[in-house]
Amino acid sequence: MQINIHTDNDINKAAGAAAAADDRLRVDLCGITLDNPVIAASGTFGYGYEFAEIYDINALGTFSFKGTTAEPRFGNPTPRIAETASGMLNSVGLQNPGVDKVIAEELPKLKKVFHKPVMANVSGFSTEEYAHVCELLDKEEQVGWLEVNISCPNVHGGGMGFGTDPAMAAEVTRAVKAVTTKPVIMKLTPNVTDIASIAKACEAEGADGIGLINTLLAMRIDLRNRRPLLKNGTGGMSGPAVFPVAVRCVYQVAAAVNIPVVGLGGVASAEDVIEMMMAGATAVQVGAMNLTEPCICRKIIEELPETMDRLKIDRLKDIIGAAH
Amino acid sequence: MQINIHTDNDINKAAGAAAAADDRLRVDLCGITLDNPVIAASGTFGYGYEFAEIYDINALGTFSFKGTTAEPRFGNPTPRIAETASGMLNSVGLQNPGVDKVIAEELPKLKKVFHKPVMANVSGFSTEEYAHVCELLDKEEQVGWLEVNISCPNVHGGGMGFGTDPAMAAEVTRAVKAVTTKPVIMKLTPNVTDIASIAKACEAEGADGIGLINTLLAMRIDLRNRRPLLKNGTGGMSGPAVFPVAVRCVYQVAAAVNIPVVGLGGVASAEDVIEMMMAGATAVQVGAMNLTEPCICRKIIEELPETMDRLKIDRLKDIIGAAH
Amino acid sequence: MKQVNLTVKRNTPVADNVIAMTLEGDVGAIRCPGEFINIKVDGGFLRRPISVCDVDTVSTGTKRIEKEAQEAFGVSLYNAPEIGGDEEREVQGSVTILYKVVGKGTEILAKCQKGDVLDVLTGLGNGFDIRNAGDAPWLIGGGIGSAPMMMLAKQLIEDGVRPTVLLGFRTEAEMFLHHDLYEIGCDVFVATEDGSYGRKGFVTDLIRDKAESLYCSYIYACGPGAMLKAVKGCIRETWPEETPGTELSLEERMGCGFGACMGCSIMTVNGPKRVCKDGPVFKAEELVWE
Amino acid sequence: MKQVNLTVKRNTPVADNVIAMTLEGDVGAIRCPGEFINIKVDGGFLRRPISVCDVDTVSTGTKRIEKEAQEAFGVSLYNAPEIGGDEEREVQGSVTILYKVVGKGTEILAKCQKGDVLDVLTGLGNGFDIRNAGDAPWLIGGGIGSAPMMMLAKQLIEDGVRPTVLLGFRTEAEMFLHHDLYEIGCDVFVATEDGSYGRKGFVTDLIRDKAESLYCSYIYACGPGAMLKAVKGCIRETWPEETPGTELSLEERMGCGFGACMGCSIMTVNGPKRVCKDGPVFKAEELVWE
Repeated sequence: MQINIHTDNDINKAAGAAAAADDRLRVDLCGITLDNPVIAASGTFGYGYEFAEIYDINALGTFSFKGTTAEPRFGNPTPRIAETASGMLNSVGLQNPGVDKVIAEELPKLKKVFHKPVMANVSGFSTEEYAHVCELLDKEEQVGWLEVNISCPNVHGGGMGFGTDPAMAAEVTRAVKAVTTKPVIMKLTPNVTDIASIAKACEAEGADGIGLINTLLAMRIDLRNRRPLLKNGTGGMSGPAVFPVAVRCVYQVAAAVNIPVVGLGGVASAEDVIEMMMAGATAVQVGAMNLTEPCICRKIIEELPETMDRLKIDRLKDIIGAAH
Repeated sequence: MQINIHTDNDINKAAGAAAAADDRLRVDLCGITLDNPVIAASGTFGYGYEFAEIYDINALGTFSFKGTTAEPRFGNPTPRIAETASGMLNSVGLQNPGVDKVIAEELPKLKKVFHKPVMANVSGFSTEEYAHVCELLDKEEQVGWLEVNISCPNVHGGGMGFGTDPAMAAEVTRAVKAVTTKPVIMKLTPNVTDIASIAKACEAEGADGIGLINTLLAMRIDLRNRRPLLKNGTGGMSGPAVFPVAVRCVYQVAAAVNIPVVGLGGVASAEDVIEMMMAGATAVQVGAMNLTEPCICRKIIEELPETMDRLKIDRLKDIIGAAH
Repeated sequence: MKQVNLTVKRNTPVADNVIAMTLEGDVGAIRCPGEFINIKVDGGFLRRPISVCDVDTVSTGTKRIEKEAQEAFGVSLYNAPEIGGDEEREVQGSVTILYKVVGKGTEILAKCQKGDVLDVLTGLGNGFDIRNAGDAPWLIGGGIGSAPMMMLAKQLIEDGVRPTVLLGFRTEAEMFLHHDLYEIGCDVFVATEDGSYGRKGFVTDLIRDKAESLYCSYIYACGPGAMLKAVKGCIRETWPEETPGTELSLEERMGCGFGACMGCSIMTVNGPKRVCKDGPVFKAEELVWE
Repeated sequence: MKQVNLTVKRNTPVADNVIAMTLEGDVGAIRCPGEFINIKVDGGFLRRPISVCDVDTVSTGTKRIEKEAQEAFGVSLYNAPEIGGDEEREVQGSVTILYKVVGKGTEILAKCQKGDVLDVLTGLGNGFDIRNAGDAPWLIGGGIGSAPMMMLAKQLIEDGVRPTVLLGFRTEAEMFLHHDLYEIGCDVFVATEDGSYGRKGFVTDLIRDKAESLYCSYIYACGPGAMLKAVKGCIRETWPEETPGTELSLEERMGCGFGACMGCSIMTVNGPKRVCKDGPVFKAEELVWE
């Protein structure tokens, strides 16, 4: 595969422009500076190549790559996608080539088009698997943060089970922290009675940040064949429909912990980024919208300064948690 | 207040037409026949008067009136309403005149415009309050079902606490069943890790039906004043945005219990009613859409037969739970 | 209440960020000044409630709606918004609204073209009662809250009363309606916060000024909450003994706009009231403001 | 991939429930037959992926796009969809799609008027490779899957090859493209399920019929999954020894349409593949169908 649209020259130019920009957009996420708080969310951005075809993805704060497991996974049967009002369902089921291939093939390819620390998203079916995959990715120079997904609604016995019980969330956090050196962000599910208690359990075991929300467990039914539309039955809902639930969860968790919160869920505009930050997010991920508006992240980043002017915001870092 | 649009003559005509209609739309909800499964949801239909101004509300299967508590309640301060993508937030906070006034004033007025058994929605801040209010309403001839809301997200210490714990849900069910004779439908919140376990706890204590979902706990922030948009902070999200979450919850609960399920959450069309029924609902409530399309219930009921024709559905009762 | 399809006839700016939209069709459910209509906008979930600025029927003046209704129903429609019959009463004409572009909904409205058809709920709210006006009513508007004063003034003038109108705006560029109100025969006075037109200051300054020379039989006011509170206080201070009767039209975020959801309830001396259904116009003495 | 605004030039029915839409603008990213475009529709969250039926550039035939690209980039674009440069390559022209009205999204598309501007992702998917055609290619289309055969046939004819086209429809009223394909010089045979036109039966019946008298160098097919499976089986049965090479264009529910979300993955003999990016066209032998 050749990706030759953005030459090194382009990238140097982009880097120069970023350096020249003031620090209005800059935030610190667990000790690493982001040029801006906009992060493309795992599972909606692949390894970045498809987007690098249409814009310089170095414009991003960073992105989180496809959820990685120890072994290669094909994921769930199709249909994996359904449309909903202002959103969509997916039940991809953690399709990925496995951590060894990610390290051997994807990261070197990624290096050519993305020159910032990347967020490595990790999933697992046991505490040991989480620890193993994180340990391997932790050693990769390109990886800035480990984002540990204990919230995938689309795999049986995996992921979401860990994220719905504070004790299990704590166990995964402890195991990952024991074998890694880089910041660990625990990514939580909103499909729980008390999300703050899960976040606190992760914080207590040394998590460096909390990411939320993963998708809302949901279902659509095919009226013609009278069966769930997704072959897997249920799927995860994302898109603007879930944004207010995400803002609530970020607000609750930011009030409960003293580590940075990465907010995501339905973010679609510069205003949404600001709303998430006011709710308590230090950085903000953009997910489903990448799929329908491939340039949305770049657009949001471009629109942030004027939106901040309108709202009389000097620096984004000043508004983190402002609504509390 | 005078409500004189629909004369007894009109109503007799409407009743005649309903009797002439075949039983394609008819369902049985806890031993009471509904002419059709469409029920206007509590909190979106007042006591029906506003809607009776624009259509004959006897076209409905029935409706569930405004949540009733022992004492009069003003509810939460304004703003109580915010818009979201394909939905809205509310934090009305159980405004109602109290059960005594409901019985003394609202029910007699209602009798003039609505001639079917009505669903009485009950809220409370203690098990005793639930039992007391249900006991009083149970004695009213107009009341067909008691819908016990243990899921209101907008009052502190009230409602949702009971709905997030199987033991407390069971306790309220037991207390209400002990003092009532009419079918009791327990209305549940989706803001829990395992909604089926709550439903089963209610069923075990004799609940006659389960209603779900109440609203999703959510928040919007006013970017100008950097505070939550709703004065109460969080609010409940409803509207088409939540429909896929509701379908999932109905599907899960219908699989877990052997009592009828009343499905609600974002229903906006005849197709949505059918989707809810295929997921397992015996009857379907329409909520937020009443507020933006005041004639939506009538429209849905009118469109059901042709939608059924298109989907080759003979009788609605045949498709309840068809997707399992 | 009546749900109707109205056709956009005009949608043009009349001041900075203020647009006048005229909609044609069945306006028969609109009874009195101070009412609002609730417009469905593409891409928004909630309708947008906007005050009626003016109504014209094809063959008659606005006052005739009330007269026609009296003939048809044998009752006055004022203070009886709960009466039925909207479905049956059809009057072709046009309704004009003024709106400020403040968010997504009004941005979409602003893009409407002549000929577009909008889904509108009409005949909403409990408006001003012109029977209380007396012989020297004052009409007080603040910003976009000036809009309902047009229909109110027209009806008062048809009744043979010459209203005094006091309007407050931030700056000259945001002014509107003052000239139209003058043209139909009102005495119009304007205050701007920056002094770019008329008296420098607030509409309350105008009240104090004019009270020195002019008699006031009754007051109708509409504007933002802070302004209405100030107006209520100012009236009591200005006329401590014989305070003129006052009707205030409130703003509140609404869910339905027709009394079903309790989203816009306020506490009054007479218990909880819905701004959309019991209001938006309330007697000043009914309101309890902290 | 390139995101462009295209203007609706035509949006008219060509058969029962089948609409032809021609969009004008920059079609420079569309490289080969079998590709699709992904259209944003008002009120839908996901875009609607629809196969390209035909492309015309202002000054040149469709084949010239490939030639221009070869000159500009020095490589053939076939089988190299991952190559960049879409952003830079602008070619004014028009693209025609055919779609069936099956749901909310296509209902909204069907309402588009001439002059409406649509937000479209172009240059998506890995299409048919005409270099494999040989001297007697067969083009097989089922229902709406017949659409991409137009552009494919045109390019083959420009290469001096006369394609044989076999089309299957349910009934005569749902037929389309058969006449257009005949006009440009294809040998066209039609089967209808109810026998209302052409051979009664399925497109697989046509394959068996024609194989008795006609030589087949290669097969390109597009249609519903069940049809493609039947076609693949029929080909193997009809030519058990020297089975002609076959390319099949699959349908799958897509999230993004450009390879990011893994929403449309299928398992192949070469591992998981994305229908939107690695396909929609696959070699028949690559597919593992249960």
